[in-house]
This record gives sequence, structure tokens and C-alpha cells, in this order.
Amino acid sequence: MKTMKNHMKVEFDSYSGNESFARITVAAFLCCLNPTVEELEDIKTAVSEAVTNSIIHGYGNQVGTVTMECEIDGDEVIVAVSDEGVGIVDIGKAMEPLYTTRPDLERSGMGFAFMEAFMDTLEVTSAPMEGCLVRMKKKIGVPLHERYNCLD
Amino acid sequence: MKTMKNHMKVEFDSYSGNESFARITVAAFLCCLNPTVEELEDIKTAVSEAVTNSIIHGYGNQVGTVTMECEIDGDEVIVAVSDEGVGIVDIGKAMEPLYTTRPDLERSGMGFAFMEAFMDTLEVTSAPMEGCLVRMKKKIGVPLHERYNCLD
Amino acid sequence: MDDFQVINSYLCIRMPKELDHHKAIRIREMADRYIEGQHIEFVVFDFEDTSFMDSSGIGVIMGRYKKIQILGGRVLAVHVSDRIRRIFRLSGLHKIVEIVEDEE
Amino acid sequence: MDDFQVINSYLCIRMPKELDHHKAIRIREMADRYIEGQHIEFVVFDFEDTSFMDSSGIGVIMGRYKKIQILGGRVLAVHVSDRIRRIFRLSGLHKIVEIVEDEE
Ligand SMILES: Nc1ncnc2c1ncn2[C@@H]1O[C@H](COP(=O)(O)OP(=O)(O)O)[C@@H](O)[C@H]1O
Ligand SMILES: Nc1ncnc2c1ncn2[C@@H]1O[C@H](COP(=O)(O)OP(=O)(O)O)[C@@H](O)[C@H]1O
Repeated sequence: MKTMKNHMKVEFDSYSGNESFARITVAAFLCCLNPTVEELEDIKTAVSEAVTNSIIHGYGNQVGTVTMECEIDGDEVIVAVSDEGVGIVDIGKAMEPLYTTRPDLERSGMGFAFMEAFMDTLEVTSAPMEGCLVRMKKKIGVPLHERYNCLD
Repeated sequence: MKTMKNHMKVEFDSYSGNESFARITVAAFLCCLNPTVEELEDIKTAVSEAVTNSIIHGYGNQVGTVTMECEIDGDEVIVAVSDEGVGIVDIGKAMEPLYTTRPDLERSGMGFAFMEAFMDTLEVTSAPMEGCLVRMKKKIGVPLHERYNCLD
Repeated sequence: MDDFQVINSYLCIRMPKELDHHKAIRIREMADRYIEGQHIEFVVFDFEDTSFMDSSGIGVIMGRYKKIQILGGRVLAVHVSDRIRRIFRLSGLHKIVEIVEDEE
Repeated sequence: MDDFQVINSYLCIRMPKELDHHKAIRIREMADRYIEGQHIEFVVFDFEDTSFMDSSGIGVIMGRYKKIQILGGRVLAVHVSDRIRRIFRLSGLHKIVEIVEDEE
């Protein structure tokens, strides 16, 4: 059996209307893995959180570029979302559930908590004025040989 | 009224299964322009031709990176598809309808003809061993003020 | 907009198919216009059409709760799918929103 | 595969929802297995489910035409939408494929 590997990277402007674009794009990329509805919704939710954070927190009222990279490696999906925005001063604090710096925008402070809940692993790299990179992984449960293989 | 501008760029591996990924991605990006079904099918067809060419002709049996860039500028859509593959020796000849270098793969030689038929403009830039860049434009007919605006 | 309906002191909000930050902004704006303009005691979020919701949805519900609670009002949710129920639980929203179960 | 059916000397091929190069490869392979293995006089492409087709579809139809024509056979198409009809015309395919019109 050949190993399944596939990779894509998409950059887009930080308009809130592009949040749904990011979700559709990641779902379209993963569809050849035949994920369950549940698995796909989990990944779409995590991507939505990370992309929304880059748009709201990273760039605020500026328009910048959000990058989403997605890799399929066998039964593992790796998604990375990054921006070149203001960055995070205290990552530990930022990741606490209910912590938000934008209560005025009715942010719930649950973004990182959702990413952790819906993915297997979450890694946040950031520094003030150096943007933010969120890397998440999730194993897809359906055995390889039952999948429709899109890679040839 | 604010000017509508939006931009995205996606890179992906040259697997034939990613042809449908490219179509879904461009369609998702354009959906906030409220194109007609006809307009969307035209653009998806042109994108499918260009991406398939990069996969089959540009990279052949190698796996390389295909890049698709899409820009919305008011009522105009600009799509660019490029690869870093073998390139084209004689662009004029390549663009003739029914001309194909891969009859063994049952290519019909109608790819460029379809891009021309379904888009308003088509520009091909290529040189041997320097890859290929296809730039296409199309005006979307629905007046701006009738559109659901996704950009804010 | 047809997605907002006032029946007596109930404001019923039909939530969109995909409830994200982009959509949440609009719902917040519209809802507050109703809450501030009329005598509203109950805000009912209807999730019948909703197949996607992220934490932005939590924010918009929590925000309406805070507003209406001051006036002694309450927040309800109907047609809540298993997934949205899970998200409510994850965020503690199930403690402040009354989920009205679907009839059989 | 259920998408290929042989009835007498007819090979009926149910075309996929999205007929692109990726899908064309599989159709070519499967179709030729039938054409070479059995006595086929007519190849019928059924576009009932097909909402997308690019020039790869032209190639796969043209290829079967060439194969079957040598044996004195013919190529038919059913459930052809306006868009696919336009693509047939654009590529000259309407000259070699008989489009069977839908009954009212
Ligand atoms: N991409 C980012 N750039 C800058 N700051 C961020 C970014 N992502 C998250 N943060 C910071 O971390 C905090 C917590 O994020 P999160 O848990 O997603 O909740 P919320 O988005 O609801 O505020 C944010 O309020 C913000 O201060
Ligand atoms: N991206 C590309 N890289 C290299 N050669 C290309 C590329 N795109 C097209 N060509 C050349 O141009 C020819 C005509 O292309 P096209 O009109 O799309 O027809 P077809 O794909 O059916 O061959 C191809 O057969 C190929 O030789």
C-alpha cells in the first residue's frame, strides 16, 4: 500500500468573510480521507477558531495575510494557521479558558479551549509583534484501506 | 460604497485528486460575489483545465507544487494558475485547438480552447524548463449592490 | 429580516447555517436593536438550520444573556443538535441557557 | 462497479458527478475492460448525475468512439444537460456522438 501524503498551503486576506472560505477549503482538502462528519466538524471548528483569532486579535482593524497550511500524513492531519500580527505577550494566560482581551467584541475566551478539545494536540508559538502560529494535529479514525484514495 | 477587494493564494501537491480541491476552493472564494451558476461553472472549468495541465504536462510523473492565485477586484475575477514544471516550447502551437502532446493519455487538446471560451481573457507565459503561468480574467455580471458583501 | 421575530415578550432568533464570528457580528447588532427597542423578556435562539457553530456563537448568546438578565429576562435555545449541546457544555453555557427539548 | 452495465451489446456508463481528469482515468480503464472482453456495439454515456465536466471528458468519450468505431459500433449520450451540450459543441463532439433527447 502506498503511503498517503498530501499538502496544501493557502494565504488569504484577513476579512471575516474569509472564515467560511477557510473552513470549506480545509474540508475540501480532507474529503479524500473520508473523515466522519464528527471528525470533519471538529477540524473545521478548530480552524475557524484559529483563523478568527488571526483576523480579530492578530490584525484587528488592519488587513493582513492569514496563512493556513494542511498536511495529510497517513491517518494524521496537521493544520497550521499563522499570521504576522501583533502576537501574544503571555501565551499561558491567553490559553486559559474564558480569558480574552476583547470582551468588547463579545469574545468568549474559549477559542484555544475549543482547539484543544477538538484536536489531539495544540502548539502555540508567538511573541509580541512577531505574529502567531498555531499548529494542531488530529488522527482520523477510519482505517486507511477503507478510504477512497485520491492520491495518484 | 466600499470597493470589494479580496485575495487568496493556494499551493498544493500535483496529485490528480487535488483537481477537485482546486475547483471547490476557487468556488468557495468567489461565493460572496454571488456569481450565477453559469459564471461559477465557467470559472471552475477554466481552473480545472489549467490545474490539470500543470499536473499532467508540467509535472508528468513527478510530484510538484501547483499554485492557484485568485483576486476579486470589484466585479472582476482574476485567476492565475502556475507550476514549475517542464514548460512549453511553442506557446502558439500549444494553444491551437486539438493540439496535444499527450494523445496517449487521451488528452483532447481542448484545454486552452476551453479556458478561452469560458473566461474573458487568457494569457499564457512559459519557457522550456521554466514552468508555466496561466492568467485569466472574467467579469461577473451581477451588479455590485445586489451582492451579499462578505468583506468587512 | 425574517430571522428575527417578536411574539409578545419573546424575541425569536433563527440562527444561521454557519454561526461564526462573521455572522455573530450581525446577530448581535440586530438582536440588540430589538431588545433595546421593545419589551423583551425572553430571547429564544433557534438552531434548527445551524450545522456549524464555533466559540463566536458562545459570545453572542452570552452577550444577550447578560443584557436580558439585568431586566429579569431569560435565554432559551430550541432545536439544539448533539454537537451544539456538546459545545454548550464545553463552554458552561448550559448553566445559563435553558435548552427546550424537541417533542417526539 | 455498478456504474458499468452491459445489456445485450450495449455498454451503459453512468458518468460521475464531476467528470475531470482524475475520474476520466478510471472510466477509461473500466470501459476498455468491458469493450475488449465482451461483444459491445454501442457505448451509452449517461450524464444524469453529471454537474461538472471539463475537456478530460471529451478525451474519454473520443477514445471510446475510436475504439468502438473500428468494430462498426456507435457512441450515444443520454441525459445531456445544456451545459454539457455546449461543451460537446465547443469540441466538435456533437458530430460523432448521438445525443438521445430526453422524453417529455
Ligand atoms: N492570532 C493571535 N494574535 C494575537 N493574539 C491572539 C491571537 N490568538 C489569540 N490571541 C490572544 O489570546 C486570547 C485568548 O484567545 P482565545 O482563547 O481564542 O479566546 P477569544 O478569541 O475568545 O479571545 C485572545 O483574547 C487574544 O488576546
Ligand atoms: N502547464 C503546462 N506545462 C507544460 N506544457 C503544457 C502545460 N499546459 C499545456 N501544455 C502543453 O500544451 C498542450 C495543449 O494544452 P491543452 O490545450 O490544455 O490540451 P491538452 O491538455 O488536452 O493536451 C499540451 O498538450 C502540452 O503540450
